[in-house]
Amino acid sequence: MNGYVEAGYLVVLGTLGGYSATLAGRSKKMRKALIPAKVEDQNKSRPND
Amino acid sequence: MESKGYLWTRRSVGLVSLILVVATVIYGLWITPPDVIQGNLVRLIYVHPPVAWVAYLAYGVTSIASVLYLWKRTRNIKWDLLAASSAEVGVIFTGLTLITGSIWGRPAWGVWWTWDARLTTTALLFVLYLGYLALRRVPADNHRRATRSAIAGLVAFVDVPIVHQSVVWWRTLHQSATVLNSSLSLKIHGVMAWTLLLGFIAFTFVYVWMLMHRYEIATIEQEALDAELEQLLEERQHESEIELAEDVLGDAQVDQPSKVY
Amino acid sequence: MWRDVILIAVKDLRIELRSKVTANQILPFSLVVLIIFAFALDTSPATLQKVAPGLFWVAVLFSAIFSVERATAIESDQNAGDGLLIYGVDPGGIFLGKVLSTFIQLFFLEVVLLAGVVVLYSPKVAGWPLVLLSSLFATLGICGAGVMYSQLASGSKAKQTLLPLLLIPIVSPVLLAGTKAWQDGFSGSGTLGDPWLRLLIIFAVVYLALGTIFYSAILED
Amino acid sequence: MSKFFPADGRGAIPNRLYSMQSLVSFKNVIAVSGNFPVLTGFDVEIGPSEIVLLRGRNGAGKTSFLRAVAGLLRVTRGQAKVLGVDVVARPADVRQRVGFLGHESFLYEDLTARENVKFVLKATRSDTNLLDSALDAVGLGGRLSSLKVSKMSAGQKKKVALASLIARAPELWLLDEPHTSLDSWTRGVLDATLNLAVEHGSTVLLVSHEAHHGSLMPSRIIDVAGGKVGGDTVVNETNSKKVLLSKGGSGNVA
Repeated sequence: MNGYVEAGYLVVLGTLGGYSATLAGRSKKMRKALIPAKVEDQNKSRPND
Repeated sequence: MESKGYLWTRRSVGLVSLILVVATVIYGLWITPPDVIQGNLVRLIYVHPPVAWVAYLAYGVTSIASVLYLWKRTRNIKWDLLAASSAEVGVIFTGLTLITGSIWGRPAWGVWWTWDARLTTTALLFVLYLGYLALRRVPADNHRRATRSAIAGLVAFVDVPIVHQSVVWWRTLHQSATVLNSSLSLKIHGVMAWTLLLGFIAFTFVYVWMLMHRYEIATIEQEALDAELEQLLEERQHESEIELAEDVLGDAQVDQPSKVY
Repeated sequence: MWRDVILIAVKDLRIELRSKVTANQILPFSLVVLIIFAFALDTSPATLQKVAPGLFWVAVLFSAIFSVERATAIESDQNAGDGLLIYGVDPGGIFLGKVLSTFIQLFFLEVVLLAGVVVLYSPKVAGWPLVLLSSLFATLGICGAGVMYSQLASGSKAKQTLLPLLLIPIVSPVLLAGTKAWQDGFSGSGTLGDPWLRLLIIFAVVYLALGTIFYSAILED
Repeated sequence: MSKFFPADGRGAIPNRLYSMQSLVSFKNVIAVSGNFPVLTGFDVEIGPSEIVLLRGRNGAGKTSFLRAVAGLLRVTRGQAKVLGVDVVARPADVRQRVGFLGHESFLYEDLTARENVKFVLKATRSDTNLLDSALDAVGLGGRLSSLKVSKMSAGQKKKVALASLIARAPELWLLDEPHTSLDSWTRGVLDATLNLAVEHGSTVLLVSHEAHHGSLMPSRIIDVAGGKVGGDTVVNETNSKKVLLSKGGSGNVA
């Protein structure tokens, strides 16, 4: 087309895609960190304490 | 909040937004015809205004959530988290509004930036909410952080019409109207109008999905913070007993008046 | 409340008379800004005359950031702010008192600064009433928003950098309207019905009201 | 000194309405400061005309307790009533009726002693005629009264803060180590003032390691540990000496 249009679409899709990926990654990581911690707590009470 | 229904909703919103965005891109880039005057450049209209709309929508949500936190009857830390989440998404979309506006401006007016009223207001909004997010990062306890940011969020929103009015006058009272206003008044019809509408819906869905995700993260962070506080509380109560026991032991040894006075 | 406004304003002004922070530090700083601008732009009288109003208001805005920060620092030293709450001073009164005292200090600074602008940039001023009245409301607006945001940002270690980031976008309409009103005043084309003056009045009223309402929540949080 | 305790109007009045109930009533109070739990379930009932000595290690929560009573520290959980007012819901109504002397003096360093005390009297709408006698009472009359606070020693600053407190004659005195850095003469003045205030129906809560050195006899000793009450001893004629000497500051007294 003319370069500008492609650049515009690319920036929008790239930024939103990148931000979405960050969000998905962060929430997945957090949920993982949260759930095993709960299981661990039940199995052995406070290691190194 | 981690219920199955919620997850299902979030995932379907995500799926729908993905489909809608893909459709917008296909329609915008290939199916719609080029404009008589602007040629292919007109294709940016399917992204730029919808993205700008989402930015304002996001700040609107932040303000409403801020009011709901400040109002004692509806006060809940969840409103604070929602306000913060929406502001962050809003800042992303404001940034995109500025970039796409700039990309449009370059071939249309020959410059990357023009002091057009809307563009200038948007730029100020961008820094305004960057400031809001910076204020949120100042360490404080929940209530303090929430109150401060709710006030800042609300005041920032009150500022928007004043900023806009001043910028509009700035451009119109002393100079002729900008190129943007004339060049934008193109005749939109048929498939172009539908695609534009599609763009608005698609990016609104994207916003909702992002807000849900961001809010979820904020909630988990808050829960972790609260859990940490709760644990500290328990530990301190525990310490309290140890300390007292030690002090009693210590007293037995110190029970000599001469040493005290 | 009005008693408290006077009480706080008089106390803050007395402290300023003793410490002379505005007079000895902020005022010279604003003059430096004026001179630096002339260096950065051009020394041709035509250019300087044209940009004088804008430069004046930028210099005022920079100085105002220091002034409002000083106004809240007075209370955070020795936790005097907690003292005010204990003494039962009305938070709205504290806010308006601080606005009043910074307003008086800034207005004094503006008079000196205006003299500096006249000497350094030699603009011709045709419509004094508009210039005076717009300065009055612009300063009120800056002080209102400034005192409020300074208290919001207080308690942060990054206060010195956070406050300008928060405040400058908020008061940008004042900068714009103040500059335009002055241009109209300088050229003599503006009347007291100038739309910029109206905007300045609206801004001042809105922020004085917001500050009075929210200051207790900001102070007590 | 009794002129500071008028029989009517502001100041401490004997036989107050709330004399039937407790002045300070905390039930399982939890307070957080910057995401750290400073109070972890504080339970206490304090009645009128008491002199309560708060003891405990550094960081035990003594100062936080005083700040919570003064309405300066937000209570996150639990019930807290001070002077019959719910301090959680209406902290402003409590604040005006308490006197607070903390580590931070609330003073303006660029003002003189006299100006500082006068400001407090005006802010609290108290009788400004008491200004000179209050300054005299702590030995800051004459030349010293027109000295800038920034030029004063720590002890002198404390005297200025004390003068404004004395002139206000609050219903509830909250004192955080009031005796430190004061000379023995001023300590005597402070103790006499507090005794008089208590006689007039005021209650005194103080954090101190050395209150029992002077003429001030606590009627009750509360041990604070880990943000809550660890021990509560009522002092009477028979056990006073023993209690005071046994736990007093755990040997920290210089």
